[in-house]
Amino acid sequence: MNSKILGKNQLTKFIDEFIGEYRVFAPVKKGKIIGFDEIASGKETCLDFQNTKQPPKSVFFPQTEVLFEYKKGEKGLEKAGSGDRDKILLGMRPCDARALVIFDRFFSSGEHEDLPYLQKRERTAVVGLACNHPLNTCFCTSLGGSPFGSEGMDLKLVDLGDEYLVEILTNKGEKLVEDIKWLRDAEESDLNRARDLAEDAENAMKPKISTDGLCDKLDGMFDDPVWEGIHQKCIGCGVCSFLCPTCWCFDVLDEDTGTGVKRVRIWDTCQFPLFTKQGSGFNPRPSGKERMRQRIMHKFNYYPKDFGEFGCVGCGRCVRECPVNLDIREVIRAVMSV
Amino acid sequence: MLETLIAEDDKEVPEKGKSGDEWEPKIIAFLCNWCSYAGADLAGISRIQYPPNIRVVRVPCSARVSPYFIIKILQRGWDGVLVSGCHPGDCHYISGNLVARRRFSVLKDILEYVGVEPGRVNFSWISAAEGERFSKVVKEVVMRVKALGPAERLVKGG
Amino acid sequence: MEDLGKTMQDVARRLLEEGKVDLIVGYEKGTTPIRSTPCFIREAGDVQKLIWDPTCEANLTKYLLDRDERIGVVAKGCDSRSIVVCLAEGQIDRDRVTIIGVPCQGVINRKKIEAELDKQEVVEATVNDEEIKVRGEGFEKVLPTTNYLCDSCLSCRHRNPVIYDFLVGEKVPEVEDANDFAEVEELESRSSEDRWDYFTEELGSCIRCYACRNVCPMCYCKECFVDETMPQWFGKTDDLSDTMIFHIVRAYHLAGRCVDCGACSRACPMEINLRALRKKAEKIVKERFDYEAGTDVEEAPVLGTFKQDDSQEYIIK
Amino acid sequence: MSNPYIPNIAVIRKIITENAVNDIKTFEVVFEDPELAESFTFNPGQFGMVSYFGAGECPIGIASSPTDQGFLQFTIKKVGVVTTALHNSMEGQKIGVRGPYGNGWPIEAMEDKNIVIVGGGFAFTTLRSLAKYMLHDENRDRYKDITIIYGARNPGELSYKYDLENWGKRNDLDLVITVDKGDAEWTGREGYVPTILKEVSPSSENAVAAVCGPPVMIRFTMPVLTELGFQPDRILLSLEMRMKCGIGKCGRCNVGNKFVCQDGPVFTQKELESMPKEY
Repeated sequence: MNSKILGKNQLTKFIDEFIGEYRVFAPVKKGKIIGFDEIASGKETCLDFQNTKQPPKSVFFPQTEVLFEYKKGEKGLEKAGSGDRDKILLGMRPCDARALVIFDRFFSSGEHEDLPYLQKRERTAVVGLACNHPLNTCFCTSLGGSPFGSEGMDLKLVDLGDEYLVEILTNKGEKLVEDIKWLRDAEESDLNRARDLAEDAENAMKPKISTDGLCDKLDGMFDDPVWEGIHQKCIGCGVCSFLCPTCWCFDVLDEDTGTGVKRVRIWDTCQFPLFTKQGSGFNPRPSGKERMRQRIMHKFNYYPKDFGEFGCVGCGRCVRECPVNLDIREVIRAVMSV
Repeated sequence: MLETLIAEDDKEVPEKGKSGDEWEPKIIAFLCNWCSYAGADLAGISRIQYPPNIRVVRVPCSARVSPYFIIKILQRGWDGVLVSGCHPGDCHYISGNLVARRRFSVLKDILEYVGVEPGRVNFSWISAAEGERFSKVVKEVVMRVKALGPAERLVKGG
Repeated sequence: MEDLGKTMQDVARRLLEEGKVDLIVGYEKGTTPIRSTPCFIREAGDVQKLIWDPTCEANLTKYLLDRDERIGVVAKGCDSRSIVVCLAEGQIDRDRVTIIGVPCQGVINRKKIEAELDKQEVVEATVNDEEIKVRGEGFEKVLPTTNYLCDSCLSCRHRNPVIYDFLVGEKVPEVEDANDFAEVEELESRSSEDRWDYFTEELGSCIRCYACRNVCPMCYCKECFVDETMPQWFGKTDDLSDTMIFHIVRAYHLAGRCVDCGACSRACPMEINLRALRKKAEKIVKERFDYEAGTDVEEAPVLGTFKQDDSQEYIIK
Repeated sequence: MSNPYIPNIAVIRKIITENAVNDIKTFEVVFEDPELAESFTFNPGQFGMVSYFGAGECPIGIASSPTDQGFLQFTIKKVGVVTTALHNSMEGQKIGVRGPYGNGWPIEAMEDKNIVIVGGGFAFTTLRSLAKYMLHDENRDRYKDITIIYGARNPGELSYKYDLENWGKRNDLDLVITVDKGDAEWTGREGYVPTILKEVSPSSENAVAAVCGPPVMIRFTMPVLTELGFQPDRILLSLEMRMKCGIGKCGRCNVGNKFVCQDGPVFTQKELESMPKEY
């Protein structure tokens, strides 16, 4: 099915087609921060933004999630609600969409699939939004992504100026738009315009950081002195992990509800000392050096070894938000130049 | 000890705005063993009446009460806190109440600045001979907390 | 105007060459415009990386804690006060630290510039005490530095370092009548209900990343009260009550210790107004105990001591 | 696809105190659901995630042998929040158990080989499960001669004294018990496990060594085993890491790209040599 054209003034109408039948999540400005939130009508969102402060992972992997509840005296355990109505995630940038694919791959791997996450992910359609003006803190092209990438998307909007080109990528995407009759078909000129914009965006992201061979290089670098220099200014906070679209580590703990107990999982990060501190007090990663090494090794060596691609999509959030400006691109360059 | 007390009495923590019989606030009172606790004892011996809303926790000194106790109590849904110690100069440990005086003045102001209603957290000096005054202070605290209604702010899951 | 960066480099080079210090902790150019980043220099040859301009926002005192090397640290007015507090609390060994003081005209809060430029991204910027020249795709602007300073700097009464071994550049005039409690007073004038709504709204977006705690030189506990499990005082989820209590107790722990360097407000990714909360703790100890953090190494911590005539009007009569 | 985080309810049937200072206890638990009690199978060396509702969950090696029908045993030392809650509970207490997780000792690959078990302190739990499995009548003949070297700090710290007694009487087993420091009544051997291992010096010919104990014991035992001629792929180690999910998802128990809860906890010395030294 060929692409459609959606006028910018019709965006609200387009979104309102889905409200009611779907739960629609889109970028919303709350105070000073733009983030993904459920919207009740099309006019609550605006697609004129660079990227959200927090990635959309919290829609499927919320910061605090109840796994089950145990009520005193009752038999068995009350399972947390499973996925409800179908969901649409609108206005997701290519890097975040690609991050969801990486997330899915890990959480469905191994003997035990992560049901709570996968159930929420199952009934979701992703309507991406291409990046006409990538930020210069973005580096998705250095890691196999692209500002006009469509991996992980069902539909992709391309901002042509006063209209959006609606590219249909999967049959789930096709089902979304097939009964919206008022969308007109895209002409050749629209497609060419989109291709030019794609090229401009791609060129705007030169020079790329070279990452080929990074995974194998890291194999021999576990005890390399370069780590000593890299971690020095890191204060060990959770900003880079909590804002990262491909960080999924979590902690599991019990919360007392007065009438029973809820088992809850919350975001955690390998940068916190308690992450690996054992009951005996021994900690295999006692200082910031081991913890920073773990984060870099996991994204650029361990994950690629198991799943064949980097565990980072180059969205640049950790570069922009790190309180001490510890730039992961500099870390990659330092490792590559050893 | 404190943990078990909060947990064990937790079940009785009133649902918000109980209809029917008039709502009775639940207050935890930390009484310093040497003065305020003895004052309360004197009130009891002399059959002086005071409202039953307080649950007394005996502490060696008012300085033993850490800010974590007070904030955790408010978080678990109790309606008020009273910390009572010896008058300045009477402290069995010489300066316990003086250190506590600064600590609570900072804590109380920060809590009320954030929005916890004034009157939730109260402090008093009651000596071992002031049985009468103990009941007066308890009446005052219960009256203040009753005026504020059931605790909602800072209550977890509230 | 004398280039303080150059002087700082000379001081650092001499310290390293004479072997007085093993390490210089200063600022170097950041990897994104209008940003600096902490740098650790051990070789005299690298001192030219050191810079000094209004983007040098980090409080480097944090890097003096739990290190046993001899360190030369660059310190602004507020940073030097936090060194004094750390010295008073026995966390830093004075003769292991060489303080390179630098008079400061205030540091930039880049979030204010981002808000001003809205969607336009700065590609290149040159910054000095007077103005910030920013250039981006299709725009070029000159912004007066004083309009984009961090809130703490707008009402700073300690622009010159209170303690130093070397002073880079001339002392700058202090602003005596700065009322840095204006925002707190405004909030105090509101009703308890409104303040509760303000703080639940503001602190509700906290994602518990602990950047505010980990960037603060006053927060050096081996195990923070939120991480304790035996007993576990407060929950670790992002439940509103637990999150608010984390910030309330941290503000309480900062009473008489916070020097208002603004590092926590700048570090917060969710741009929460943490200053509104911790300035209240500072105001209480100033008004009630006439105590100001980080001015005198010998003075005992405010909550660690007492006076016979401390005010007690809050005690039930 | 069932939710892997939901534990099965189990009831503590019996609590056995294992050491003199009463901070190590073995909890015998039975699943509430009789069907599950019947169908639950595991290999020695695997672990379960034990939940005490309100305190949390923690990974505990299964101490009972697969040959023990209808119940599971967990030997738990009182260290943290969950273990303290368990130690304070009485028989009849409802807890949660999920698993079994981890790869466990390679009981097939160890068949018709000589087995040398080297255990130290209360980390002997999963080795006890392995020993009980191998010494069971149905399995004993599948393994050649078995040597067990088990040490503890002092006689009071020796766990499973009742098993040690029975095993002592068997003739198809070479049981060596030692303590770092004996006391008045102690008549047995005294000395650290590595030194006793050197004294006993079991032959490494067609033999496999299964080792588990505190890090200091491991550090001094490995060279002795290598000296005795054990090849790196014939030395098995069970690693201890902080765990929260037990199913390779929460990201904390990794050594290199291996998750100790999923790819381990049992690794051969050969595998460990190819993994970063971060455990």
